[in-house]
Amino acid sequence: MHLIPCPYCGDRPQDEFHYRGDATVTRPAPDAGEQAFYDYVYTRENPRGWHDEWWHHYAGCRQWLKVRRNTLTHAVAASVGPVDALPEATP
Amino acid sequence: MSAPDRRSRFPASQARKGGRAGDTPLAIVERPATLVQVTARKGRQAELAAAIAKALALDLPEAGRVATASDMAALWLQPGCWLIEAPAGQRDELPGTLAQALKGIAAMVDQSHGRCVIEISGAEARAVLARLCRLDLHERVFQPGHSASTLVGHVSCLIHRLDGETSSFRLLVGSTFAEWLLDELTAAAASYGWSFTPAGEAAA
Amino acid sequence: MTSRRLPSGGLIDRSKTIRFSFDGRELSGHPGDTLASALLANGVRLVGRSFKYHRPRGIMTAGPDEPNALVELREGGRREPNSKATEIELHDGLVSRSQNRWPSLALDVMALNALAGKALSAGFYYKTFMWPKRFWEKLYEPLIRRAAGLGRAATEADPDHYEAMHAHCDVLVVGSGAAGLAAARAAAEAGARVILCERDALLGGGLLICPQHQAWHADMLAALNALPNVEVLPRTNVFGYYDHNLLGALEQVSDHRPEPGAHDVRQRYRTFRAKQVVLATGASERLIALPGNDRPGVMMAGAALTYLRRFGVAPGENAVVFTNNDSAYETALALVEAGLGRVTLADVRPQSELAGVVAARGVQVRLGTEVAGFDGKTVLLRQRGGTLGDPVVADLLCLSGGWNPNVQLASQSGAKTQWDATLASHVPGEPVQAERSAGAARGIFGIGAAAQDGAKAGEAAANAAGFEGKPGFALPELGRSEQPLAPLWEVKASGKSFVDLQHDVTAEDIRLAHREGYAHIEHAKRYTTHAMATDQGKLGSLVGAAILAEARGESVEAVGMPTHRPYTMPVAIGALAGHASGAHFQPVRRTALHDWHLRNGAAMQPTGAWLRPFFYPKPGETGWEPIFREARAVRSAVGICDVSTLGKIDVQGPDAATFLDRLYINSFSTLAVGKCRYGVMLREDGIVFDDGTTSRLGDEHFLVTTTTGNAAPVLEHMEFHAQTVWPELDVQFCSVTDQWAQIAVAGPKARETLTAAIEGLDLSNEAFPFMAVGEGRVAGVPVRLFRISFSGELAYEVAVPSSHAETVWDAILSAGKPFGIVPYGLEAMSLMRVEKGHAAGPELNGQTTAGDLGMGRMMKKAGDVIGRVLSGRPGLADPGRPRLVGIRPLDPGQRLRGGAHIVREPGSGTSLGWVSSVTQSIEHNCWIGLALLENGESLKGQRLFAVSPLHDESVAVTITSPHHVDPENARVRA
Amino acid sequence: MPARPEPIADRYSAWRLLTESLSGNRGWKPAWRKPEPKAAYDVIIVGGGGHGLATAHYLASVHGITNVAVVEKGPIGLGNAGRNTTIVRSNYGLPSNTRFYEWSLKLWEGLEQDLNYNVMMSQRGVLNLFHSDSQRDAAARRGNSMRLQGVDAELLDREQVRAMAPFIAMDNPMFPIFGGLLQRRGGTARHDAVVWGFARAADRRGVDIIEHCEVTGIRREGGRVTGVETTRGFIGAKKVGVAVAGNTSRLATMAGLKLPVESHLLQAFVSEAIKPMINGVVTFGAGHFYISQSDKGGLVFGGDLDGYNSYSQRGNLPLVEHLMGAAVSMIPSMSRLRVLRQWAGIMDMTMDSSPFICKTPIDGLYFNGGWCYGGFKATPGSGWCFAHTIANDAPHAFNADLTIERFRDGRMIDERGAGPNPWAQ
Repeated sequence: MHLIPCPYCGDRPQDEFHYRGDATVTRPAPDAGEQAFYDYVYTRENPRGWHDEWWHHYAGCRQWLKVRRNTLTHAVAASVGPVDALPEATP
Repeated sequence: MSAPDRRSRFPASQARKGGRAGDTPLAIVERPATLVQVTARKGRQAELAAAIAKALALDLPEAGRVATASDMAALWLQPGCWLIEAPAGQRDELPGTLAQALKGIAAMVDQSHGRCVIEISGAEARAVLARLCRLDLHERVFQPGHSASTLVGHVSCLIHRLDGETSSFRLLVGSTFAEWLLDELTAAAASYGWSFTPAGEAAA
Repeated sequence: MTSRRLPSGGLIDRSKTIRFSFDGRELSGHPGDTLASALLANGVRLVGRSFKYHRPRGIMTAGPDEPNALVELREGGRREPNSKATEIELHDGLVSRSQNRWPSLALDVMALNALAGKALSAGFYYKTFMWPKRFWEKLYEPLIRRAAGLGRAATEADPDHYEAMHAHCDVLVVGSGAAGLAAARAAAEAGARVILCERDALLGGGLLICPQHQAWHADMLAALNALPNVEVLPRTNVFGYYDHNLLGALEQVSDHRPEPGAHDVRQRYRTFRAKQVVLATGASERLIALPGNDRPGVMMAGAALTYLRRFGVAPGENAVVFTNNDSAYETALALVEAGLGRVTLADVRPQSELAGVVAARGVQVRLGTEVAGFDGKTVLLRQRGGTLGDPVVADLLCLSGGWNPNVQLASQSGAKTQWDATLASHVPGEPVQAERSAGAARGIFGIGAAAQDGAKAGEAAANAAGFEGKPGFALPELGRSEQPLAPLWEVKASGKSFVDLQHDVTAEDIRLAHREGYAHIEHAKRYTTHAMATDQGKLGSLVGAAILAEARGESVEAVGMPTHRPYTMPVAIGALAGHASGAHFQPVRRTALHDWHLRNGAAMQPTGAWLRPFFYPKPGETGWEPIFREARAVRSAVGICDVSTLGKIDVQGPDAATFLDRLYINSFSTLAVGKCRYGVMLREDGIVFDDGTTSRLGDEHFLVTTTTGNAAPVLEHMEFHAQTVWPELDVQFCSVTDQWAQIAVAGPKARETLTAAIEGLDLSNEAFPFMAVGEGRVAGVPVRLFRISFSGELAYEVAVPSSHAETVWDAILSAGKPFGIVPYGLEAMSLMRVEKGHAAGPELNGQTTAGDLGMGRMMKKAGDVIGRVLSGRPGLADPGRPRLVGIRPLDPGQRLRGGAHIVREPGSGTSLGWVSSVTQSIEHNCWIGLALLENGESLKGQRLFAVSPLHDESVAVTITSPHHVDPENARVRA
Repeated sequence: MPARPEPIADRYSAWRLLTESLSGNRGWKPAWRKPEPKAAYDVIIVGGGGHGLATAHYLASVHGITNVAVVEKGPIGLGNAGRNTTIVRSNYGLPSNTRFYEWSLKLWEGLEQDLNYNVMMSQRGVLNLFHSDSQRDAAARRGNSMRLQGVDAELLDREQVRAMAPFIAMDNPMFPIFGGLLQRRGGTARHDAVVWGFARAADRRGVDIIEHCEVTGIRREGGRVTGVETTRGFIGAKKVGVAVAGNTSRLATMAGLKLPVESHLLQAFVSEAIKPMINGVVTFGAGHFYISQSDKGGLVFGGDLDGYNSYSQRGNLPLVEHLMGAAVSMIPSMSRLRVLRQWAGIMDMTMDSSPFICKTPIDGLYFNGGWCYGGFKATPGSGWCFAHTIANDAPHAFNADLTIERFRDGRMIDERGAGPNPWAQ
């Protein structure tokens, strides 16, 4: 049971959250065209290491959090609210 | 005419007891309330706080806290969003009062029937919750006035600790999950024993 | 059979006698015994048969490492295979049986396997059983399957209960030996919240067989009990170390009783979220591979000491103790003290300073000596590396190949193990999580040294968790330092030398695996099945690795060890499920009208998380009868249905309309206040996500309804886009699904019924037309009224604050009585929706587009809409895609089946589409259906075939409009 | 059906087994050599799992291409090939999948003879249970699609399920058993044996299997692949085929490609060995729980993904709790059995839960991946189709639809309709 740090509620067990994957892709402008939307929905970096991703605190504050998590170690480096930016880089 | 208010979420149930006849049973009591969810419009949070203070003499607490004043309480739900708790008798009035007070400042939604309030108390209350909830509710960490939205018995609950010498907590749960949660509570309390008291029928 | 119980000594209560049975024999023991110690005390030597060769086996250890003494416990629903006799606390009436033998333990015909031993070498089955081809499933495999396996599972449900419990602490200490006790006390005195777990029923580990430290042991237990911030959990084995410092454990609450008491659980699955962890898990003695090292009478030296000191049992009459280290000398002494006939100690080391000491006490010491074989009666001794053997009469052979620190948990936590040459074993490496090992678990042996190490670890852990208090308590003095051990893995001599007793893996098997190229430790393990049995190879896995290393001509360190994964000990599946199984597997939702449905005889069925009425059968009604009756009532008069499970989301704010315009393919900004509209939303990939009606309650206030199954996903979808994609929009929403119960009133008489029930609302068609929304009161309860229809009839839905649901439901029922109102369930509802041709779950299956469902035209011309762009991809825009149509059998007598495929001619293998929903129609008096059919539009009126090869059926059908009833929608507008 | 290949030399036989046993089993040769890499090969297969080794085997045996190396970063067969639940079946509902998996199943049916290695392919049946009328209709749609394509499938009612699997709880309040879809030709095989059998067969035909050789780069010149950089130096190749499952995205990045793939964690479990209890494979609609019993007697079972991107091979408790709950709910007599070991593999999840075996924009570079949690059953078919695609620089009809472009074209092969949310598939 991982702990996801919620900027509003503190460290919370992972089963309070729903996962939504890659938070580095952002929805293109409506007129950006098919390729842009294709990349948004389908193509993924899928890194082995630090990964910025969406976690929804559905059983808590119902915020969509941006969480920087390591896909190899499962360590969590940081988390911020839906519109906030994660720190530049994580060593 | 006004409605005969069946306040209990447990229509079929009368007071019940179960589990071992121990000396530290868990008391489970349904406490019907008036519940109104208020959510500030974009950037109107300060005005919302002021309006609530004015209308109800109630402060809106920070995240993870409960603020109480006289017979009312404000529970933090989400950024910019609180649940106002008042006695069940105010179900007809409070929503209207708030709708007026918060016009253009916040969204106001009546949840009096959408959430069921269950109070549990007893020496083993925390041990029972430890079977249903993954949060650390030790008094060193989770004190009276602290609240948390979390999972209890696999369903979303807002839980907060009450003042008092015996350890007691309140659980707010979606009303269609109320009977499920009661089953989970009584099962978890079986080795200590438990009693359940549903809300009484209000006079028509 | 002679008793081997010593006249005195041991931590057993000789004043009480416990009766138990083994293979039907009535035996007795004492409180404090394990099944194993009691069997030994009763002189039982043969306790099991091995997995492959079915060789006779005896009790080898006194703990979880036991490879041989596996028994089947209890009976009926409580039957429990593969329990380790060494781990079972004896209790009155305990019923135990040996396993994996036929017809009896003494005479097992499968033992013939041993004769074919050479042919059954490692991996033999990969090389054979291939001819002739068909014989594998028919002949070979069934034989193998019957021969394999150990005990038998119960055939009934388990009557016992389980539960989960989640604890948090500053310092978790695993293991209660000298190191663990000291660590727990030190951490607690520093002020930390401490939990101490011990697998055993008694705390103390090695202290339990160290008479000289009794006083300190007792003092530590008393101190820990007195500390309020310490929780001590005996009979609790930590089975796994997971991410973020979470550990899992199994507490055996009632296994030491015949059965759990009323309201007690059998076992408790526990999780510990610890700021810091101290692993004081001790060490395990390792095997020496030599011919006959699996015979009944072979026992680990430490185990023998435990049986003598803790249980007051002499495991034999004449003993040979074979060792490469100091620890076994104490066993030799204890055997002499216990008055055994003859005790010989064979030490492979050329000299030992302890030799004189033990010789003086009557032990025959043979230095530079090894054991070259054992047949159960005589031990063959010989000079180290020599050839000539000299037989010594002995029925007990005690082995000590050295000690392996129990690094499993440290290794599971992510810390790489390191090789320690002086121990010839692995020790925990650099911690990755907040843990530290102490005492024997990291190779620090001896009570005094371990205690000191534990105290340090406990204080350090408390400090790391933020507690500065200074512990102060006495520690036992340090013992003499041990002489270096002489690594010894195998004595090469003729005969089977085992490295894995339970799976019958021999040293030769390991060498064969190497010869065949399975030289990597993981390959060798998998090829030979070494260390994969229920004892997880605790005795011999390192021995096997060392033999592989020798074959590869490399160091044991270089060969490495297989990764440690959960579980440190096998865990009952029921325990991990906890309370959440059967009826409690996952949450059940009940509408506010649930009790009314039950009181009125509804047949309740699960749909998703909800329990819902499928129909309300009357006495004598069978099959479709209640469904037809309910549906006819709706089509001809009026019916009432609980539709509370629909998702309801309250949406408010200045930008609410804009927001909904982007969520749905159609517009809501153009919707008038007091009206509602059907809407469809897509996933971003252009596939239909959900549908439902949305009402405008005010300029800035909407009420969205979703399908029952999508209530939560749709809310999360809204929150995601409002919070992260369009944060500039000023919109607020929350679920009101539980706030409002919803009641559908449908049928030609719906208006009359409601008019009689509602106050404050004119229901005339002019005042309250189709898709109107209003408010009124029923039985004094404020309600919202929506004029919408799922059945295709004139219909309304009444939304009620849920506590009042029954009041309003009853009021409507009595108002409808004159018109013959009936409650109808989900089955009648779905019958009518198929007749009406509404798409539902089977059509909104995550594979269909709006166009497929005939709703492509709803897509608004302009504006940002989720899913608009990708729905234009050629594969989704293709006009030939399967499209929603209706089907009816040409012969009204024939039935249709959901899941049938549409083909041009019977016998054609080319599917043109499939039948998504079917029902018997009360309008057409035949089966009708909905189907998704390639080029469906253009095929209307044609004759095709609905085939179900699964049922061997082929039905000629006509393709129709999906709207089998009232296609022009006159009724809903009536 | 394509022709079967010639048998290999150095065969196992009953006679051989007997003579070896009498001579102390001293004559067995290594199942595969440990060669040094040559400077260059006609084809390099990256990934010494089942798929990579099978590809090499079929390149050699079907297409006569034997100047082939399989490079593997560790020892062969310890990735998903050695971490799965050994289920073999072809019960798919969408023709693009059924076509491919049925060909794979046909290869399974002759695999012992083809490889001269007993992979213990055992067709004891795969039974998918359903818990409602709509689930039954979905199962019927799938079964009928199979039958129309000539694949075996049967629809069982409650009583037939009860008779076939008496250990199942028929009346769980939330998951009553309505019936099941049965594929009798489905079953299990011994996963390690599949790896070793393909390795031995490929080796005997001259394929170099190079272990402990990690690919660190894919060298290209003028839009064409020329070889791979490895921890053991550069190895030249006319063609490179990548079959690395969970590491697909990493290899794609080396080639400058970005794929619709996420790596996710899937756990599996085995219980202590018990006497025969469960004959075939049973899967439950509830909580996606599936189980079978190995020939050794252990119950082998698994369920859903852990649900977040991961390369860790470390399982986590939420899934365990849910899965054990499902197990006891569906098979109450499992309650007192003990789970012995748990492990986890890294699944290369695509955005429609179907795989790809295809060319790439780079000449001579081919990708095989996106196996999600279904890679094991595909092993022979995947190797066979990948070998065909590499040998002919064009896909076979069996894998023609299994492209990466299908996502751009909106022609997803989404059996479950879960959409582009790998964590939810």
